Amino acid sequence: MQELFSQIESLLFVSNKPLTLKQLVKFTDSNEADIKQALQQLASDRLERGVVLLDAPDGYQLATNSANSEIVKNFLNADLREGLTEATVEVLAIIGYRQPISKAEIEAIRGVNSQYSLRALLMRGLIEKIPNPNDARGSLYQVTTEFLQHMGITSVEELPDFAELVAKIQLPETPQINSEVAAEGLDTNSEVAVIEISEEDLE
Amino acid sequence: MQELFSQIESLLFVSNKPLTLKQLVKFTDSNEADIKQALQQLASDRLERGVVLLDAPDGYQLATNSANSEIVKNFLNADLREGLTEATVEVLAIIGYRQPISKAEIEAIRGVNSQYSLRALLMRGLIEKIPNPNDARGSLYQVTTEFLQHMGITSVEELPDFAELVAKIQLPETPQINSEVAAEGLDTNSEVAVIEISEEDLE
Amino acid sequence: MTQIKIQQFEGPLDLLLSLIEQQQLDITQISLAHVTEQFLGYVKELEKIDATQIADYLGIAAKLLVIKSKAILPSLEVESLDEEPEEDLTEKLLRYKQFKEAAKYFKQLDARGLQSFTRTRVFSERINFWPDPAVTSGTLRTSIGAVLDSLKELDNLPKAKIKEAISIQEKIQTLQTKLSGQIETKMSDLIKNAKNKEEVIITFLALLELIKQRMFSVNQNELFTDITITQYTVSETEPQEAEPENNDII
Repeated sequence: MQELFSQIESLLFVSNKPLTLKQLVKFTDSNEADIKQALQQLASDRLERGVVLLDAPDGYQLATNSANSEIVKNFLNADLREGLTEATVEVLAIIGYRQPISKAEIEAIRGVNSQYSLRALLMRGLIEKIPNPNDARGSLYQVTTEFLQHMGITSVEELPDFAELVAKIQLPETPQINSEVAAEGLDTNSEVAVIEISEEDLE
Repeated sequence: MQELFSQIESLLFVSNKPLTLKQLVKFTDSNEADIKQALQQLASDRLERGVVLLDAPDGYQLATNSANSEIVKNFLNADLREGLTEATVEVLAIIGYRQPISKAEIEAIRGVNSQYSLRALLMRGLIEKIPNPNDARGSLYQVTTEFLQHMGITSVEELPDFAELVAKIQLPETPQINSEVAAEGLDTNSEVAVIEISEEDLE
Repeated sequence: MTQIKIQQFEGPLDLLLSLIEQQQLDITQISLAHVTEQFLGYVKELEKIDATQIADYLGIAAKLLVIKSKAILPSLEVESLDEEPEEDLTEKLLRYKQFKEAAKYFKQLDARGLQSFTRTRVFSERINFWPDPAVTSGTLRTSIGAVLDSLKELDNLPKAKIKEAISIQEKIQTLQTKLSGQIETKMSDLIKNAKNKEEVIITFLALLELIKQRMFSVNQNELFTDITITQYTVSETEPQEAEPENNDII
């Protein structure tokens, strides 16, 4: 087990991109269950360390601890990734909590065409498109390790529970519009009087 | 101390070259004695791990544990010899038909982040990076002479339908926000009746 | 009147939410009916500056008008023609609000500026050459063709949206012409050939517009009976006093 742990760490270290479970199975010649266990250990071991394990749908990847963001940035003489716009952060939140999710579902939640936000997020590598298993022509969107790097977290599991986060926004019973309200809206002096509605209609 | 330890590990991780004590002092803003102690701890911590700390004459460096060299070699070989993915072929095609081209332009055309594909193509010697004459910090990409030879041509202009296709590759624009597009199809005299209904109508 | 700045909203639901919250209302059908006019006013402004967005807003505008109309004509059964029951607008709004809350949290994460970095492997051995034997110039030709196709699609998107908005307007005008040619029209006749719910709503909207313009009046004798649309005559229930001028008439 210690050996597998070491092998996985070596592979993650030399890989230029996230590694999937399938790839790890192939190159370590071990079974999925053992690899998952080793990855779990690796992730918890590293939490306070300089190098952490990122765990996103596109795979596993080693990265610097986001607590050291400033120092690493200065060393690399790099800029931090640009901040997100309102529209993209909205789309990202929906994907983060509902992934994998289709464009249609995202648009149903937002009530607005989201093509350009999705494109912007894809271009920045914060999300990726995967085939929809239930629809040969459709796609689903999910977040990437690049997203975790940007947000400075190691997994979406680190995000607060959605239900708790939005606890103050409850879906209440929808009150029916009653006749009182309808009547209130009908002022005989207003133009709408041309619509002849009998008394019964309002009761 | 734990913090310094983490910082040093982060810096060693992202550095492609050995780091000297002097560099570590500079970027962590700590004293030599503390850094040495942290490095010692790091070295002993990592002894059995997949990534070890090397203490070479020219500095400190993280590297894969030599015990895993066989697995690492297999992985790197496969990375180089496997067939190119559809995405990577797409990036290669865009570079071939529109070189020299920047990463941002490639991504604007594809609508998808292309860092992994570019890395794979560079690694395999199919494309190369050249300085961008218009941007001191940026680079442009072009296919290598070896790759042209491999395809049996001497220049990209010999690619199929080159002239016709090159003319068609336009960088997509973001949608127009002003009224220019709107005016094209919308006669201002035929306003949407929906929005002509005023408050009084319904109350 | 609260002035609303154009284009500061992430779509019609965002606009509705802020209209409701501005007035410190809860998200209910009644609140929606209450802010309908302001919503429509915004859409009117939006249409002038960005017609590509208008289709999304028109869809919600139609829903709002149905809610508002039901307050006046409780017997109105627009939704009965739905193929599938549609999610209630209040519920939709609340769900959107939940995700806005989640987005706020994401924004905070983003604003911390705490990011991770990965490493890029570099090679000590300079340029080696590992082509993929399957990739030929023909492969590149096919691949660039696919890229060009998707670029074309992207290019056509805003135009398609404008077309959609225009078609809604055209339907409204067609209907206007049709109604003007007849003395009396039954509501049921107007909607019996409707292909989808959208068309029914548009029919109803157009009707409201015509009533407003004093071109027609609407009569419903009993609850749940058909609505009859007739050319407007002054002698009906209209009070004789002068009404405030309505300058909106086209």
